[in-house]
Amino acid sequence: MSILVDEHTRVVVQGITGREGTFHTQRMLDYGTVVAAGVTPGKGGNQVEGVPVFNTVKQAVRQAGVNASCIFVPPPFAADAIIEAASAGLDLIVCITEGIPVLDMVKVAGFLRNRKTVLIGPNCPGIISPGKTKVGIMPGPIHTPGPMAVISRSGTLTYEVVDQLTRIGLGQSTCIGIGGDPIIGTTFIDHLKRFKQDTETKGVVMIGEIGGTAEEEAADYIRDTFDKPVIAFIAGQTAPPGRRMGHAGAIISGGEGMANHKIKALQAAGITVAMDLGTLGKTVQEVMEKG
Amino acid sequence: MSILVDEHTRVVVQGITGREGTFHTQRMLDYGTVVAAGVTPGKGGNQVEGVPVFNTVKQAVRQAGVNASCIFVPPPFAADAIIEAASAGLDLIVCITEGIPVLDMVKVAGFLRNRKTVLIGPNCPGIISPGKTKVGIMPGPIHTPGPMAVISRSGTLTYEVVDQLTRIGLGQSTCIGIGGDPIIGTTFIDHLKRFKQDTETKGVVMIGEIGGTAEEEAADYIRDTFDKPVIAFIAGQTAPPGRRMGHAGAIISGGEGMANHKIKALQAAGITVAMDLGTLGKTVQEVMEKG
Amino acid sequence: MKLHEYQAKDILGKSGITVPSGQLVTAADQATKATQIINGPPWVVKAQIHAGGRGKGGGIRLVQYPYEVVTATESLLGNKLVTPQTGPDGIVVNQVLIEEGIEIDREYYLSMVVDRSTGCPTMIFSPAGGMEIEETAATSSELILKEHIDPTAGWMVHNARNLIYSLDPPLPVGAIRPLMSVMGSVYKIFMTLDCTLVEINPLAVTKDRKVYALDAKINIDDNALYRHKELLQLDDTREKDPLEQMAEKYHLNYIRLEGNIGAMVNGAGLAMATMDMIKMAGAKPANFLDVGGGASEDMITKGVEIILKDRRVKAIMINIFGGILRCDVLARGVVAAARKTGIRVPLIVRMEGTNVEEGRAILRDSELKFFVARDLAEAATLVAKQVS
Amino acid sequence: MKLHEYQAKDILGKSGITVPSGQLVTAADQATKATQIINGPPWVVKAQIHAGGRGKGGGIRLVQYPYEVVTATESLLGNKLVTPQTGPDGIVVNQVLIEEGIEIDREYYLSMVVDRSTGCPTMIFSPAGGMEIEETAATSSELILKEHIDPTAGWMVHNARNLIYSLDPPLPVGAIRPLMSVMGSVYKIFMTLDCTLVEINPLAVTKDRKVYALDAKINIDDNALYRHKELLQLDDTREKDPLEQMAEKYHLNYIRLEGNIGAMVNGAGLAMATMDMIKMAGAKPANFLDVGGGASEDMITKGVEIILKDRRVKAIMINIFGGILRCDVLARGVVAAARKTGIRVPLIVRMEGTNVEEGRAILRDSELKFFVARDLAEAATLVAKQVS
Repeated sequence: MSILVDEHTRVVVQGITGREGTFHTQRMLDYGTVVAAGVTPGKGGNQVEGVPVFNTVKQAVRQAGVNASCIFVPPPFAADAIIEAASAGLDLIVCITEGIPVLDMVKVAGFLRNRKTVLIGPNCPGIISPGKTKVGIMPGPIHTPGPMAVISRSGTLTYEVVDQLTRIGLGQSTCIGIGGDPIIGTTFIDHLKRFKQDTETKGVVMIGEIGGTAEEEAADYIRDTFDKPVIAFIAGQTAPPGRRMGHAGAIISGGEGMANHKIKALQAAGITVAMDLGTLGKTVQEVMEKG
Repeated sequence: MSILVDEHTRVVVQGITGREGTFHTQRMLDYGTVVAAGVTPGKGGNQVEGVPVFNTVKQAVRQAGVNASCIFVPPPFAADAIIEAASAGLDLIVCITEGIPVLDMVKVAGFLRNRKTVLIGPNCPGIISPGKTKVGIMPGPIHTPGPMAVISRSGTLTYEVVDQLTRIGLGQSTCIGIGGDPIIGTTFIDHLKRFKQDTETKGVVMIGEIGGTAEEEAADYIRDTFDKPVIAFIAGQTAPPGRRMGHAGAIISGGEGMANHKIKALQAAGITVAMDLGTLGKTVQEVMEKG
Repeated sequence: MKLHEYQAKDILGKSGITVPSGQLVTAADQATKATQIINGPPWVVKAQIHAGGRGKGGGIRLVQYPYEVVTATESLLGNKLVTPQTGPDGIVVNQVLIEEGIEIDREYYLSMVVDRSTGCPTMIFSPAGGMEIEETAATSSELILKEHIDPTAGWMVHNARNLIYSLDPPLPVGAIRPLMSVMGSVYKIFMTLDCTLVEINPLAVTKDRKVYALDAKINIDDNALYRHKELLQLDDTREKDPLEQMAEKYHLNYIRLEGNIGAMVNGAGLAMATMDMIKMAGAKPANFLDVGGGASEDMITKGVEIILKDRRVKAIMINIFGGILRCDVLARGVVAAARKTGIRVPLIVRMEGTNVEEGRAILRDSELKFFVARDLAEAATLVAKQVS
Repeated sequence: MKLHEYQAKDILGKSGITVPSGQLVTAADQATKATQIINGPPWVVKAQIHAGGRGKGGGIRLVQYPYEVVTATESLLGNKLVTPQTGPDGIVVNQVLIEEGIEIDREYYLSMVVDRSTGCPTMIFSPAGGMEIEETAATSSELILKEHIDPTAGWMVHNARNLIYSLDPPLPVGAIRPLMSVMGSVYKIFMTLDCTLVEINPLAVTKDRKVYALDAKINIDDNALYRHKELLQLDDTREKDPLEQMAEKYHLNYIRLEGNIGAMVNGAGLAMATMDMIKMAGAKPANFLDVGGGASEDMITKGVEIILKDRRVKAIMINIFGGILRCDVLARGVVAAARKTGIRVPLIVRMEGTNVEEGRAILRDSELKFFVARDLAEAATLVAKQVS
């Protein structure tokens, strides 16, 4: 099993004719992802890597039967792309785009509330169920199927963690980058709820960072309702307040979002927090062996 | 049983200090409705007919435990009042106000989509479950408990029909005026679905009029899924096209909304359509006796 | 409220939509000057009335010479124009719009309305430009493309793309961007001005891929006019029925019809049903009149007066089911009207509901001559009898 | 992007919010003239720097005589102001705002931000005016009122009422309408200008129930600046770190810190985690530098150059987990930087992921001196060793 994506996922790549869109379409195809359509307005009728291009997501749905989208369009057009995909009835939208204005995402989040469409991202690497499919930009080969779920606000930091897991023989059920922006489609808790139901998943690695209170909220949820082992890591203990650390969402402001506070909240909820990234894999192994 | 309202309904009257608000608060109290609060901004702390007045619906919910609203505020402020009530978490909103701009209702309808709050109206007489409660402005005494549900786009026309039903001994489970505007919170079908589940309801009188296609849509629904007798009446057979007949929604336009078309659709769905208002009660009686 | 074509085009133009250059004239002697200012030949001379179907009624003339502009203007101004939508009496033309003629490559239809079933502002687009949309709907509905705009998201560019890329044959590439911009502007106008209709038909694409609004209709939501004071001055009331205008002043819902039975009812649904009953009884309603729920004594009086101003009225039926409107208020209003102007025709009264006894007593104690009907059926029969 | 107080007040004023009349001066000799134009005494002389806490640092002076305005202006302009938010070095004051003093009856706090948990624009209102909101949150959080604005409905009047009628003691009745209007304007400014913060603190109510914005902060979402070209000219870059400005030009996420280990990482999360590792290994990061996913060879070169411009840097750690950014591109960029400027400090490289072998080969084949770490743990230890 896996959550949200599997071998039945049929992907449309929005922005497929752009540099990144084309590159990662190729990578997804290589991984075995069913990329059934692409969308670039005005480029309908063309092909990219053998994938048919449509002018609108609606047409891609009707003619290629896609049910998930992977979005690479530039920030000024990303909100439009997300809402187009949701309006076309897709189940899952993965938005890779970084740099979307916050108020655009406020609008998107308001639009998606109470709808069936699940948005992952934006400003995220996407989602992968190793051995089945990847919808996103993470390097495929470092992943291997197995019992660990990974949920992360980061990109490369996640690759680092996954790589460690794979090297010590801990495969992954599904890895999700939820995105580094202040407003994202789905949070730790949204996915923890799904992993709770997923019988393949035996434990969860949660990678947080400074900014916001999502980790604290997840800690509460885990303490109250989550029954599988969780190992957490929080990046940014040395980050100064008031500065945006690369990710739009990684900022300590108004006394909120400090790494220490998050770590304390997680520990108070009984969650093992790895303090050293270099040995995170080992920490996970120890916790999982204890069971 | 009844739908949407019963003796547990606790009503807040928005616009309680206005002329109509005060008048109908008195009438509702007379009928036995639990009017537990009123709202008029700036008048918090006062009382109207013994009912405490609050400045906001939120305060009324917190301090008086209301779960339904009856709105009498003037058209320019009605959309705000509806959204305020929905945001405060009420289950049911009855909006009496006539003359709300269409685009205000477009906004309200968009806001309410996929939310739990049910809106009846606007431009409607409200809802009554005879013997239990009335939330609205219909004359109470003409109603009596019984097996007939009434759903209507009209006000006084409904009173006329209910009066006939009561006189021939056919009481009512719940009567709902859904409102005469082009955009209303709930349609015939929304309530038919509820009446389908309501064991007290043995048959439905449906009162439509020119404009829109709600009756045609209801006809399809009834034909496909509704298993209780339905008697329909359509007002406006002599109405000229292109003119708004009192109700903002009662207009034949673009070849749509003609009474004949509605009557045909209803008849084609196997629904008895009463052609003569004067003997509608009798028609209902005949259909119900046939079973 | 309906706007004239020239008013609608003024609004479109200010929103960045290209419209032909034109000049409004209200006297034939202004026409010559107009031809000097406006590009031509050809010119288009267009009667400015609120009814549609002007082309079929001869209200739109394409002409090649300046003197033809003048004669066309002369022949329209001050005369009645009959179109499929004006009724047989026609409407007097008070204003004429003189425009440059545009050479059309392709014609489309574009409009925006609120779709009642979904509750969404909806853009309608069709390659069947120049035809009435009802006609297209009846004969080739597959040519009608609709895009519902979710009000929680508002207009987004993909809404335009969904319409434009559904065209077959496709829109000329060069026209895509200008058309997208037109669509966005139409949505903005619709929402900003509380429109019930914005229609551009035909929307023309020229050989050089310019997009023109050749004809335009804008209707405004009357209920929203309070927040568009600037639009009130655009209301041309000269085409309105004088009795309807009077009723509007007193906040009465009155619509003049062709029959001879005046009707006064509270509630729109009951009023329509009452008209239907009059018809079924073999007579014809002279009007729709809903005095509404909150009618005062004075409004009732005014209502009776307006009904009686229609000289065709041979009898009046009053049908009141008292709810908010109390029967005693109704009765007092009727009595006051009788005192003030006299009631020259038979009066049939059917009352039920709130304070019905007081109402009946007031009528009984007045010097008014009237028939009381026990129920609706009897009321209709009584009315029909008076005029048969 | 942060706006200065005077810029923020200009925007508020244009939206109909009352602000004290004032004058910006950049030289002390303009101060006298300012006192002649602006109502007073008293006057308020306010240093215009981006950091908060100016009051505590002596950056806001209330004075009674024109000569005091001049001396206050003189003492501020050109000098460094140290506040709790500037750091110990302080910030040079280049501009001073001279304002009329307003007699305050009551003070409130009003701001608008996007609430991350709900994803809603959220108005924060408090009777604890004049205090930093963090302080109020820490000491008396019950005084902080929040109203989430549903983005699908937008601002509605009841949002203002929910806040205002939660006050205890209540707002003076006469101030309710003006405050509602201020709140509506704040929302509009926030949404229209893509703000991340609009803050009015204190928001003053006078005895005659006027509502004044006495201090104001506006921050703009950098990601949205592309659609607010008119705001770009308000960017006062004089307070920014020169290396950060240079990095910005090359689209590099560089933040200068206090330590001596330069760091170059791809990905913000990994960059933060790398900084944390450096600290745990006993050293201190000199910077945050995320070269991002799509970095080109040239950007890598520029990144190395910028790191080296910080003379405190004693060693550089490069930590790359190749994903979109390929290790060979990274390696080429580093080699180019070395050729161009020389690399005067030890270089510790840790690479994994896409094209890692090619990347290692490029480094190996260069004349560059560097240490290769097998894993993160080793990298950190190597780095710490270089500076211990």
